[in-house]
Amino acid sequence: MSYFFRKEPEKLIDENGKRIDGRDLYELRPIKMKVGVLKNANGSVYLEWGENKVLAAVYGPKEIHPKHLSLPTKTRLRCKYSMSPFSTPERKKPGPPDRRSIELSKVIREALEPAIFIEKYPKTAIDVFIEILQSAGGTRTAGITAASVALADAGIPMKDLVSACSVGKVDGKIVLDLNSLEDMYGEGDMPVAIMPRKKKITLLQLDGNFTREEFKSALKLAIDGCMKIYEIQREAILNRYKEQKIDLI
Amino acid sequence: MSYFFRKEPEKLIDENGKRIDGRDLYELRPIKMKVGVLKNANGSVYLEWGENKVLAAVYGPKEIHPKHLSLPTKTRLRCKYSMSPFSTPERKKPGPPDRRSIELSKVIREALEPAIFIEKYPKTAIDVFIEILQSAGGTRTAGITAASVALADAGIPMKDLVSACSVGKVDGKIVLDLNSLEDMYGEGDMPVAIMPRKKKITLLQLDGNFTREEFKSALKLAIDGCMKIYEIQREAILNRYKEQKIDLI
Amino acid sequence: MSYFFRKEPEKLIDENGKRIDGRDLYELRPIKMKVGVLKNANGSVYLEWGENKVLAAVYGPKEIHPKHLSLPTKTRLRCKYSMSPFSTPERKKPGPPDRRSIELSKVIREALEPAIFIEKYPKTAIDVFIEILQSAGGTRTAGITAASVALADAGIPMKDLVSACSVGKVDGKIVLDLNSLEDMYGEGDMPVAIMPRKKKITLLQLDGNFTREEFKSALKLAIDGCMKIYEIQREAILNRYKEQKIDLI
Amino acid sequence: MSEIVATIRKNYIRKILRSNKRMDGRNLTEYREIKIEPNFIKNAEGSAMVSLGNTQVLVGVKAEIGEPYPDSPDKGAFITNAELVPLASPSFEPGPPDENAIELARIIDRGIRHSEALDLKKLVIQEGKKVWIIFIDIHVLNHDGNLFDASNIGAVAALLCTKIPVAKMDGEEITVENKWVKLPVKNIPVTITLGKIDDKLILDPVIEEEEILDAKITICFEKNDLICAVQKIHGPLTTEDLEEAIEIGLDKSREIRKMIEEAVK
Amino acid sequence: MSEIVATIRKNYIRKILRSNKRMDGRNLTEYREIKIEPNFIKNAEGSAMVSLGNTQVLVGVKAEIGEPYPDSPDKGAFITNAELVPLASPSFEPGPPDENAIELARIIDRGIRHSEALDLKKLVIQEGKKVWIIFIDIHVLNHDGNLFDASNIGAVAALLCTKIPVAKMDGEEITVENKWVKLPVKNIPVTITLGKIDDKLILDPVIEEEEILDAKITICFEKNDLICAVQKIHGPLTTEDLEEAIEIGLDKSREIRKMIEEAVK
Amino acid sequence: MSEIVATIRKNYIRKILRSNKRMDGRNLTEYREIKIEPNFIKNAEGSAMVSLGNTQVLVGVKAEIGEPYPDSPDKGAFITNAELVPLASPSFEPGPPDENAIELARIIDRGIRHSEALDLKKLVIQEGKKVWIIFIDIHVLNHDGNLFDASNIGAVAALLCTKIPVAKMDGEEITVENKWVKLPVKNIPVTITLGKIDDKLILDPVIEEEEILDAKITICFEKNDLICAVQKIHGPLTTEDLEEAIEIGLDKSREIRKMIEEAVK
Repeated sequence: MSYFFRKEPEKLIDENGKRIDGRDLYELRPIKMKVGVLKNANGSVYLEWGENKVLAAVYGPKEIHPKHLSLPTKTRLRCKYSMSPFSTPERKKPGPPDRRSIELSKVIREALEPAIFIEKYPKTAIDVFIEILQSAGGTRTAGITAASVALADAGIPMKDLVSACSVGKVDGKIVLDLNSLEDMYGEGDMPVAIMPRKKKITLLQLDGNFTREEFKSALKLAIDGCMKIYEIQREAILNRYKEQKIDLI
Repeated sequence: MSYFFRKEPEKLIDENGKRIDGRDLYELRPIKMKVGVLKNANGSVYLEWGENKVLAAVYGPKEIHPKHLSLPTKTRLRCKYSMSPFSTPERKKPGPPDRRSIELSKVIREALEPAIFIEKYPKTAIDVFIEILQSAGGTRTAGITAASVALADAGIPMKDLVSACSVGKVDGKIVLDLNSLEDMYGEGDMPVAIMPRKKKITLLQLDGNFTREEFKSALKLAIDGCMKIYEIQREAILNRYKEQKIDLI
Repeated sequence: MSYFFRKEPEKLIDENGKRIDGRDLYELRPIKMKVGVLKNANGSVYLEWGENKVLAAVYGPKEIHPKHLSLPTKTRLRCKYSMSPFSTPERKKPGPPDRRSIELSKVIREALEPAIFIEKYPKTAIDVFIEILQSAGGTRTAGITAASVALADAGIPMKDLVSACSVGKVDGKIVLDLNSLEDMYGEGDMPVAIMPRKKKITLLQLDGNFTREEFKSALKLAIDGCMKIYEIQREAILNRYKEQKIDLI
Repeated sequence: MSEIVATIRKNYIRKILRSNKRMDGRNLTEYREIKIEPNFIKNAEGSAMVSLGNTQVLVGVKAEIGEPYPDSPDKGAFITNAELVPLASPSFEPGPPDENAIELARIIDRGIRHSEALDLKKLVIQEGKKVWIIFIDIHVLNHDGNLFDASNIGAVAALLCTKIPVAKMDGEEITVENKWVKLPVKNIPVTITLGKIDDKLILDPVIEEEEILDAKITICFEKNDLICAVQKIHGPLTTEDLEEAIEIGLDKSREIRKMIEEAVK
Repeated sequence: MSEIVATIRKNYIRKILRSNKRMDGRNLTEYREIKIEPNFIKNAEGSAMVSLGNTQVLVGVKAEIGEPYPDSPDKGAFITNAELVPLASPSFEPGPPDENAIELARIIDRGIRHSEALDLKKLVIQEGKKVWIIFIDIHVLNHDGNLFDASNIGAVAALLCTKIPVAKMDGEEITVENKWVKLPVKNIPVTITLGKIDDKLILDPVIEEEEILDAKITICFEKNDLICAVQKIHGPLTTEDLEEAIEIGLDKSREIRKMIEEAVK
Repeated sequence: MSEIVATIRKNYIRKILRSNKRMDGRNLTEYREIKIEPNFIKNAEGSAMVSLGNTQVLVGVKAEIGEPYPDSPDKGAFITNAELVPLASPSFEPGPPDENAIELARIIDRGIRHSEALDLKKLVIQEGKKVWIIFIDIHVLNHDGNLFDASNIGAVAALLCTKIPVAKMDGEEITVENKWVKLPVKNIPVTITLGKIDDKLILDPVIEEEEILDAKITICFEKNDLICAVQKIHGPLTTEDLEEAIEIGLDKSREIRKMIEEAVK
């Protein structure tokens, strides 16, 4: 409710090395994940990551229309990242995807695809929908994290999960998992996704100003963060089979 | 020519129970209907209803493109209601249909469809186009009334005609067939369409504030109005075969 | 760089009969043509005509998608004329083609089509793309001139080339090949294209005010101009086979 | 759904309807379980997550400062929008709202508008110049039938918990204070949706029922039992059907209204 | 239309053309019956319903107050738009105007523009600030060939019977008085359309003729016999064709102009 | 390209890569011939035609006067747009920019933005009111691989040779003088693009290589060797790949930067 009153904070890290939301430099925000929350989708995940609220749904493998879009030897993975109108402090007008959403949908698809046995279902499509209900910094990595579990929930054969989180440069320091103020006023942002088993990097973007050494330590920190995310993902999948029914509310 | 000078009238019904255009509460505006006015269409109707001027044209049954839109056991009925740019006091920008036109196209289709033997022509389409040339309140009911006769003119096998008119609440009274001022400044509006033979209601919408009793008597009045419209429709169809050629002007 | 400072010149033709760019009334601007400049296209031409800079590329004959657009006994010729955003003094917003470009694409297609043996490749498409990199009056005739040579460069069997140039009325005089100031402030403009061998007119448009006699002499002048263009086109095609490699820059 | 499957299902549903029961064990005029979670979205000025059985709808309310419509300079405005995002159903396609999404938004809008649920005159910052524009965004998350009632509950609950900051105008300058007040909501419209199969009316149809309905009707009731909006959908109805629907609706609408008021307390 | 049907029809039309006759009995340079009904639409500032045989076109003129173009602060503006609504022909599709609709609108626009039919300087309310914007909307209702001439007659007749209210500006305030004046029309451009089949030119082609034409040409004449717009369409023409077309057009344009003036009296 | 052709080509390219050579005879970390022709377009405020082997890109820079963004009243703005016009490749389709065109534009934009190549504060005409808006339009003319680096060279070269007129504001009036000054460019970001096939990184991939790459990475370096933008495209990379890519990129980016500076002198 705050966009009328938004103000740049004086500093993002205090004298005790604490961040504006009280976290340490290498600390993730609290994460909560529910698997199987949407009845219609083949797989679905609801993820709260700090103040982000994200839904991911997977439909497929399914027939493709029109047919000439199908691939003879593999599945066509399609991703759609979108932000609901009320997800941001300023209302996001509904309509065709904006340029940012189109780019994000592409890089998310490319982050997820290496983890899927796409040769298993030639000529089909798998649709991944990521809906940002509330946005608070790091929605693309939250989206990848949720979508990867939703793919597993849909029973899509996978080589590995995909675990994602961002690192950034804030008040000259490399920190894990930027929140929205750090994202807005920090000096750099680097979202990363990996396939945790072999530590293959499937998403890497960077904005800002990093020396070569900063880049190196940021990447290491990001991979460490992704490994923590990986644990959370595995636990959520296990829970899915413990509970009778998992409700969104 | 009047939108620069539009003003809300002090009252819509005078002390003698006469409406702003001189009508009694339960009186229809004058109606004129010509069948077969457009050469290219399979069926067509030009309707003047008060100051409304409406054209309806029917094309079909015809092949459907792309084929996957066709229905295996019945005709696909498609309706398009649209207002010409000069039909309203303020110019209506041409372009894709606005939200009102999309909703109206849907409810008009649903008002007409029950009257058609849609199983007669499986895999085909019937297109109904309703073009509002001049709008003066009640264009959707005028459109349904005209389109239903245009369907008959096109030789489409029908269970019944569809006859439509609106009722409303004006200065606290239930009245038949709202004109544009009554529509704009009245307390309620209820367009209705029926298949007259069995008095099945195929369109019913309502906006405004009606008690349960008002609703009941409004519905009765609407059905009575539709029955009068039905007579006019039948007469217009008969005339079609009396005249050599029916011209728009 | 001049649109901030554009001003109507006092006169377009001086007392010595010289035009604002120093030309005589019946003189073409300098023309330079390079054939085969784009590697991907089947045929391509880069044309400098005065300060116009135009690229034309031809792709095809090729398969058509969707198939129902193909013609059973002939090629479907498709043309797209478009202006790059920086081609005009005021930036031209990218986006769907504007109304002028759509009309021009149509008349250009109709100017080129009579010169092609379109029966040779039934069910196929030939795509002609004309890209105006810099615009300085007469882009449609420059585009036709370039595209016709690009068609020949693509090896499309042709009955004849198509040669085009404009004539106009400036300070009351009929002149050849209007530049942008003459186009903007003159009294009339008439772009013409011909198939030179039989002098068939395949493009003719006119804007402005011409008496019957002016029209007649303008048409004659235009055809003479086209014949000069024809020579330049033939020479460019010959050069194509002399040079090892023709580069854009 | 193939026509054969539809026929088999229709016959099955009809059969159990003859004994006045539903596929899921409900009575003819029984709602599925309704859950309302207000203030679900922090970035919205108001919001509610609603579930009606497996139908899930999230409604967010946002407020912006804008200009009034020229013909109502003394009123704020509101805009209702519905998105049937493809995440919610295999039958929803990406792209601009189709006729179903538009009809949904327009019906919810009409209920709010004609019941005067929002006191638009109180949304004026300076007459003729600046007013609050309220956006009601209906986001369907899982479609399992009866989107209208779920959306209406969500929209009304979201409006009831919406707070907007105090805004003032001094000359051409607008000041927005970090002081929040409740949106002026003065009525609670409630839509009641019934389907017709053969000669039976059934409340709150689930999607399998919706797909084979002969007709559907949504009636919106105000606090004082007035009818403020009606929309008949799909096939024909009789006068008797309508009377029965109103009978049922009057009753149910009072229950639902109470439930909403309870949830946003 | 299949290619075979086209060939048969072409041969038939050619055959009768050899005796200088048309399918419908007309001479080569004869128009179909022209009817003009001005002021057909009350909600428009001006309008005309025109029929040219079975070709029917309705043109409406609307006036709005807007800002002048930056490069002509001392002039009002006009915009010509044409809609080929699917009601008018099985070959028209719903959707944005295609190249045919755009070409139609642009040709009619050019005739009006280059003949200076509208005195744009008289449409200024206050220079550089507010001017009248005139919208000419061409609505084709039935397409039976030669849309250009029918539309041009409709557009010019509609302009001739258009009345706009008197508007004044006082500071930033605009006052529109309920006092109506004629639109300042000072020229009557007339388009003449001819088709070519084999070596014959035929006036006012009907749709069956249009579908097999080798070429088509539209020439727009001003009051004083000046040519103010030309558009060759489809296939090639010779210099001789053009001279003949102008010959015929000069004559016919005077007749049509008289007819229009008569109709709007 | 059919899958079989792709496999054959992939095997061929792999085979020669084993001896650290490329299809076209280049070393693994060698650019194709780079040509830069600045000021190609007279109607643009700045422009550059660039070729990278057979990849040809024309970039035009235009300046317009507009309003600043509300959250940065003390800054001008720039907008980067890329068009993959169908003239440039059989794989480009007419229509709005697709994900590839958008990604291209956004990467070039990010390099310029995060290196602060444009001194936006110097583009203010009057704070909060009027600023220069710089449009960078990337027009791909022939796509033969590595559009990113060709476009970046074009964009930066075009900016470096851009001149804009001096504009002043006096009250609400803007005066633009016929006096031209260089655009305030204070950094030269250089993108370096490498592809990965098997375990090899190759610089400046040609289109036949791009079509079979396992992964691709673009890194943008500022003048002082800072990394200001990265985008991994397509498949996965390892930490070691990234370190190697930065190693190569640091070196090459200095060369390319010199080349650009030379070309616009």
